[in-house]
Amino acid sequence: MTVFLIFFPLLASLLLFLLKPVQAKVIAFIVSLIELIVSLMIAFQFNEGQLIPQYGIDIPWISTLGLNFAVGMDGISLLLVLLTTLLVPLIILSSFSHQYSKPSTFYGLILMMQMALIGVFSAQDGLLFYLFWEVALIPIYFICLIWGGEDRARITLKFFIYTLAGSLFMLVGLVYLYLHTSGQHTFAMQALYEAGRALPAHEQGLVFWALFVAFAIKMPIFPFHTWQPDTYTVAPVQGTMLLSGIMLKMGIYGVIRWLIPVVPEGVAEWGFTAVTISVIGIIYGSCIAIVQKDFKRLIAYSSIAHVGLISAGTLTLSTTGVQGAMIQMLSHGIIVFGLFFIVDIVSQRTNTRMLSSLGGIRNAAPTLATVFMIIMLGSVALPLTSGFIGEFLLINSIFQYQHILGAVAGLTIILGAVYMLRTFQKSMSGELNAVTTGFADLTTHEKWVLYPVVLLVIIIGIYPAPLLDLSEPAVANLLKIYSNMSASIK
Amino acid sequence: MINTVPIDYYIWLSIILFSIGVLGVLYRRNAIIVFMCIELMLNAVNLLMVAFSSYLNDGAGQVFVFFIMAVAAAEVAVGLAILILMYRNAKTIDIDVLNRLKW
Amino acid sequence: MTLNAFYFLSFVAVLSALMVVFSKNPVYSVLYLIITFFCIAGHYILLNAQFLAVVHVIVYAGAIMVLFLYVIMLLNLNEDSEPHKSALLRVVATICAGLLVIVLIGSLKGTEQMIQQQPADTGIGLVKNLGKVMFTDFLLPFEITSVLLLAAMVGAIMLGKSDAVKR
Amino acid sequence: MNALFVICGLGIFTLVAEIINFKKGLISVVIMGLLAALVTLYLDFGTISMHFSDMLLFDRFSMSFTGLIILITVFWFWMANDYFKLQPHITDRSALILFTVVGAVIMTSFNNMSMLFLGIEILSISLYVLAGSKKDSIISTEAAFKYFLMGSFATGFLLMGIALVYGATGSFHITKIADFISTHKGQLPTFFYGGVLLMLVGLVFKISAVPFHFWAPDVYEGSPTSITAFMSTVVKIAAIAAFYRIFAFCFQDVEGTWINVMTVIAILTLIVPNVTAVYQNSVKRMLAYSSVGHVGYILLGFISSSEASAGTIFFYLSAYSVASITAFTVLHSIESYNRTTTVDYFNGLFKKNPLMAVAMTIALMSLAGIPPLPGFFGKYMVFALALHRGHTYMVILAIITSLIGVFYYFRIIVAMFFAEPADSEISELPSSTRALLIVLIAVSFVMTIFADRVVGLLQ
Amino acid sequence: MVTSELIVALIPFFPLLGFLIVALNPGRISEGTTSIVACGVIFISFVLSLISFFTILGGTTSIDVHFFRWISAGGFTASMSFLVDPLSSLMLLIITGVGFLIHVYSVGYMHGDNGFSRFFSYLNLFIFFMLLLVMGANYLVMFIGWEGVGLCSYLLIGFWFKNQPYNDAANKAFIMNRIGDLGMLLGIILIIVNFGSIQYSEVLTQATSVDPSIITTITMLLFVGAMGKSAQIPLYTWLPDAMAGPTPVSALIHAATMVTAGVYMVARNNILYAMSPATMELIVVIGLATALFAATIALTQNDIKKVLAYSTVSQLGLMFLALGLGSFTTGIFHMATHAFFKALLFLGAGSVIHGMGNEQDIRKMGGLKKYLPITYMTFLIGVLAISGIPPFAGFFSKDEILANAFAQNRIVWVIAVVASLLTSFYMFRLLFLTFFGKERASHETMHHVHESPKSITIPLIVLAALSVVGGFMGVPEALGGSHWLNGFLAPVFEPSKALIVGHELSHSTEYMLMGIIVGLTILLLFIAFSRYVTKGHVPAAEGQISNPVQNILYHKYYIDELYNAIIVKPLYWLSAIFDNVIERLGIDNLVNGSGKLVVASSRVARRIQTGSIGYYIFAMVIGIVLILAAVLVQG
Repeated sequence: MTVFLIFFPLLASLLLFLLKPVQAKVIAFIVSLIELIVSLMIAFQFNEGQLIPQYGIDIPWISTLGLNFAVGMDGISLLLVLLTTLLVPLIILSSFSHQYSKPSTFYGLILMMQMALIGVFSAQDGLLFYLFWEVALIPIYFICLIWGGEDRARITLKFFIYTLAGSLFMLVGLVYLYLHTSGQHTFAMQALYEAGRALPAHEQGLVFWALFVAFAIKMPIFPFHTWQPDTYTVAPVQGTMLLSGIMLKMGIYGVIRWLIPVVPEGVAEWGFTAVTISVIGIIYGSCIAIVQKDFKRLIAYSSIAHVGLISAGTLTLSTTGVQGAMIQMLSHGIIVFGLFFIVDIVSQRTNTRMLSSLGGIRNAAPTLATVFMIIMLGSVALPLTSGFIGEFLLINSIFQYQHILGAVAGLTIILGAVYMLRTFQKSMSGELNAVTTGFADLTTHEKWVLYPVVLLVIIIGIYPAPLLDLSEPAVANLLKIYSNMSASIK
Repeated sequence: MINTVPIDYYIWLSIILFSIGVLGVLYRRNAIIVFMCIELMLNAVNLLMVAFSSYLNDGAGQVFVFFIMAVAAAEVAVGLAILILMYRNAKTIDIDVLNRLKW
Repeated sequence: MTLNAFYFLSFVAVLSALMVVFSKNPVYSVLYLIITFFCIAGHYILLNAQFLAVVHVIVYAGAIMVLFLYVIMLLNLNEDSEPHKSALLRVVATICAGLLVIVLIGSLKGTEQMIQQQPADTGIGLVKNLGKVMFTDFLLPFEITSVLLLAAMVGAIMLGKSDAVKR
Repeated sequence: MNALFVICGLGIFTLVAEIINFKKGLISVVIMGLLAALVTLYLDFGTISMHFSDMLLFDRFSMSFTGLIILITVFWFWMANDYFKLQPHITDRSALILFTVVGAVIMTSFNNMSMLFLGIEILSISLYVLAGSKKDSIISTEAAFKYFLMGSFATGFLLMGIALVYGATGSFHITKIADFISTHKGQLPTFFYGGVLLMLVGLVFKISAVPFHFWAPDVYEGSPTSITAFMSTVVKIAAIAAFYRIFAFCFQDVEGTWINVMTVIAILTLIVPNVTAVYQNSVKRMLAYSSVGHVGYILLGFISSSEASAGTIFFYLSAYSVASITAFTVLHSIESYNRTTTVDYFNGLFKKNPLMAVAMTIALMSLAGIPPLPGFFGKYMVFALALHRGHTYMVILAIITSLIGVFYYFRIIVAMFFAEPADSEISELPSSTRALLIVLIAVSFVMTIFADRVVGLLQ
Repeated sequence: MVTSELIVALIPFFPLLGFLIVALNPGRISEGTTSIVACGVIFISFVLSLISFFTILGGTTSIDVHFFRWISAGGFTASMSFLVDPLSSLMLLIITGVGFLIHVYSVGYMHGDNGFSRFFSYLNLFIFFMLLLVMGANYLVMFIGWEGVGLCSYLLIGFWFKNQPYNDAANKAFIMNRIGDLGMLLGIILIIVNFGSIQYSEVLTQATSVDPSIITTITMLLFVGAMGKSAQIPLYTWLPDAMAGPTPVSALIHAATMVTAGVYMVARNNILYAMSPATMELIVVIGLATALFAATIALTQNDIKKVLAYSTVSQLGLMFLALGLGSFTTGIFHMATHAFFKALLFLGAGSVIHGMGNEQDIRKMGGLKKYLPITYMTFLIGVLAISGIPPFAGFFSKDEILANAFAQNRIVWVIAVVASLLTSFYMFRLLFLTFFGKERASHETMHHVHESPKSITIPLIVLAALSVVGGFMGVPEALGGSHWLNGFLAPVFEPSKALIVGHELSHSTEYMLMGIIVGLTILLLFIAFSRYVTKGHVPAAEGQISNPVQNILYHKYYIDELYNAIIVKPLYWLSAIFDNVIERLGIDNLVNGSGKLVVASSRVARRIQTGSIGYYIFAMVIGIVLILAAVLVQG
């Protein structure tokens, strides 16, 4: 099944490239829908209690490198795969109002992206994970390069090289682990886990940084984020959605799957530093978001703040934190997608993203305003929205980890309110002005994109238990090593 | 009858000739002279080969010298052809004049 | 007596080699080079490589250097057409070469460790023995040399002859 | 062995073809012949055979490399057939190319210094000519001249080295020398080491590693593009094979003498060309620098483990040569439409001719070492080896240089996908070229998927 | 058969239903339907609340309803569950009851506003959240309501969203509440850490087994939440601004219900607070300070709603005072009565504004009593009630607070008395300036002045009635009452009883106190009357206030300006620093710089390749020499 999830979009994208059909967007949409259905089927018959990866395969690929094509899903993977298969159709649907040149290429790249992302989330082999990780970079790079905005050549190249640099360090880290696997060297996940745990503390520290930097750049958290605002701003909105909605989660997933269980002592030694950095990132991102004038850029920075919170919570190594991270990844993915789509709608109709020149849209487009309001509430973590569940659990875990940090991290719910409300007020409220008069309300297909988002935000907020249960056993399993450690210390 | 001459002498001699060849290559700009100096270097090697072969009492060395000669001849043939081509195109055989290809 | 012969030949060889480098006129250089080659041939004889000596004279002095002379005549190079490197470069060149000599000689110690210091039989240089070696062990290289010469020939012709097609 | 004969025969046949004035199908005949050579190679693959009193040694190593060389040559003929069409001397040129291949094959399989020397010389002499084969172009002549002069100069040193080694060990046979060294460890005359190093110099010149690389960029740029393609693939493979044979099989036991020198050379070769390539405006020259840079990675793998690195180096070379033959095919067709190859002639290529753009992109990404292209696995294997040997800092250096690599390779990609089309007109490609590009793309992915087999050739 | 659980479950359901109906059909259903639906659902849940109230009264100590597991991670579980006990059932009555009246009132008040249905959907949503707040059986469910009502108040303050100042007020309210909520959230997390549960039933029973110092921290943090929600110093400034919303909103949210959530929360956790004297003292101090502070500001305000707003703040202060003194019942008692008369006053004010055509400045009013008789009467009752004239509702509750204060600490008592007297004074001032004296409004305004429609006056009358009788639920023994409320709420405050040192006052002292207060109040009544009616004094216009004290009071002690200077400005300044210095100059340059470095070095490096053969050969030879030399060194 996982194999199907990975290769079906790849196949489709290749066909799109070669055949260049007229109705590329529709085909892509159908393909992504099929993906969604399949993944949902998996989700419904998924046995979260069973800890070994499910619906996967494991065949040797390059035995001389110890590389196996091993994919499979446990609860954690499944949640993120679901996020991917859910967002991609929405993203494709959201692009229907755009007329991109060379559409078949565009949608082909999106599908290829989906392939890579699902691969990343389901890879059970270190090198395979790295491969998918890099492969994910290529389509998004071209999406940004070909259909991006002002000055994209420089910005996207910076983005590419910067993230590549990070992941090369990850590669070094992985190889280092690989060389310490016992017997016939292999990249199999469990083998790497054992190898990493067997390392002496200071080497674990080195490996920790090698991996963490890569993930930190991908997320990105302060101070590794410099590529992010520019890239988010310059990318075509679908690219931005892919980047912020799904790709950002690769970093967190990496931390959960390939960092925390691998080098426990390294994490134990450096975790606090990492958490502190992340928490600083929260404040930093929020503050910069407060003074942004560009709607899209503002959301980019807000996303830095949110991801900072997620990574901090993850690195507290508590089930609460990681679970919070899981649910928050889901919620953030959905919310940020919605926000960027709204930005897109606004900027398409007014040809500007400057908050100062907007205003009063609420008069002309009440539906849009309401939807924006709900999604915004989700992003400021109001209870009964999906945002709250995650942020509550995360802040909870950080606070338990270290009271001061917890309190500081908590500021996010205040600062978040500050910049989001400001945004809403500047764009939606007030009197109509020259730019916004004659602003048309949501069209049908826009509603088809946004209503699911709104519904999900609320439903997840009201009844997240199933999702939480999906990943709980897997998370607990990954974190077992730490409970053992603390036990051995005691 | 040659046993009075120690092998080291031959080594030194051929090294000196070789180095003179190198010196010529560095020293002169006339392509033909430079080329001749390279031939000189090869001959120094030949001398060394022969010396070794007779001191090691092994024919292979001298056979090798034949090959070197053959190669030298071939190189001269091609080399002079290139030289003439160069003279035809650039109207000079000064090796430092030719630097259109750089950086 | 051989030692004296050695000294004499070496002296002339080195001297004329130097003249090759330093003489202004290319034609002189060629002639000096021929002298050097003769000296080297003499060394071959000293080393009991009589056959090789003969071949050497024929190939180099006879063929190669004549070719050089032809080219020089053809391009009609002479003293005044001779380009000169700047003085500085010359000095540097000399220093480099000197360094090379020092380094080489420095790194070429330890001949006493050689397997065999003295030649036993003096007959290896004779045609018979050489022929044996050449046509048993070194048959393949000998054959391959033909390919080499063929390639050189084709190449030289190709470059040498001017294409009617082009002009 | 038979493959060697087939190729020699093919060379001579092409010369005969001149006489009987058979030119139409010549290239296809040549390709057929080369494929036949591949077949013979495949037939006696796996056997280890000495020939002509141990002059040649055909083991898995030489056979794999020979196979690679022949394959690339096939691609090359496929790509360059119009180069032949446009020019006279079709027979001479193809004969010379084939002789070069003969030399290359000898360089992979020699077991005697004389064979090494002859192989190198056959290769080089033919190349001197080919480099200058654009006779009316002064650039081409300059390239030929530089290549010739420095090549023969380097040959002098190589020979000096051979002579000294011979003097010390009393033999030209690789195997005998190796035995001698291992038996007489410690009591070798000092000038033996001098000889080893002089040979090192000679060979390092051939594989164009810093500081003996200066000829490479100029010659690559000056020569006709198709010849450049040939040099940067086949010739490089052969040179590295010879290099590897000498130092891994023969001078293994005196590693101490040369390993440090080699390390320094490797470091320089990683840094200098990669940095220099950034500021190039001519894509051809840029590729020249990059091909010099790749030698650095190969050397890194070599010094990491001179015996175990055979598979790695082989895979790296095959990935590298497939990628660069692709790149040169595109470059060649660009050049054939507008006489130059500066970056701006790639502007908007994606809009005008997607196939070319995509092929070029894949090639460049493979060269840059971006997954999942074979280039990545090559680099990856090298890094793994180096880390295994504990060369962590060199690996980090290599990573940085490969990032710089990404920087300059992507300049072209950006130009192709981002910039607006320049006024250069790219009409439709000849169908053969299209086919070639598609095949090459396919090959690079196949190499990724069956990387195991490729590496396995040498075990 | 209908179980009490089902009833309880349905109470919040109906407002939600109403919200959905109204919200999902914007513009599709008429005003009439909207109002019927909106009021209807509230009425239904009012009836249901009554039923459950009587169930409780009938002896059922508490009704628990468990719906589903909401959040569960790492061993901790938060369930979606309700708890109805005397305290919450009382709250239910107030919320749904007063809520219903205000809904009805709004039908008339908002008539013709193009946001009519939006308004009612918000109101219903608010009721829903408020019910969640008081019915939640654990802290998180309470927190849902807690934030939810904050949201609704944000929505309703910014109801007229075209007016940016209103939006500013709304944002201010939301953000200030958020500050409080953060404290609250951390408090809840601490509870989770130390109790491993967040169900009241478990936490409150285990309270005594936990280290008091931790309890203190918890209670402090929770109280921060209360400060925000119930507008106590220092987080009170949003409430006056919140008057930007429509008047019914001010009545419902910013007087009767939401702002009292803090009181409810403290009362709910009485045991915890009882365990930590430190917090209790803090509460007393804050409460007192707020009461006095707000009262003084109210003295000089001229906007009819502002006056009421500040009086609300000060009344809340009194309630917290009561809680801080440990008499939780009293707190709740005053909250209830306050709900009645303050709602009444706001609605009355609303009626005035409505009648005057949206005029809010009392300096432009006067002599309205013959134009708006009903409004006048009810407003008068409200004023009497708030200023504690017996037998109106305010008298009993306020008196009880003062009695407690007297019993425990005389200074506290004195300040409290001052505060309450000030209250009476400015209320009288308000009353007289509005309804008595000569008419100061322009002629045509006066011409249009009219009594409000039934839907407005009826709620006024009902609330007036409540303000009259409301006090009798807690007649002290001193006056021969039994203090029914005490008995009713006893089970809730049972656990804390033991920890609070009770102070019994002899009846004589109580009489004495009542006497003093009432006497002074009456006295103030006359002073005010002479000043504003007979002398006809009118407060000076903007900027003409000579008296510096008055000036300071008029400008609310410049607190807003202060906050702006010490919090808002620095935040923006800091952000600007981050954005311009660290981001642009620091990090970006670092990364881009490395790129530039490579290019520059390349520019240099390519010069090595000079293109002249002689040079290349030199390089080669030098290389060779170096290599050989290296070996030479090796030997």
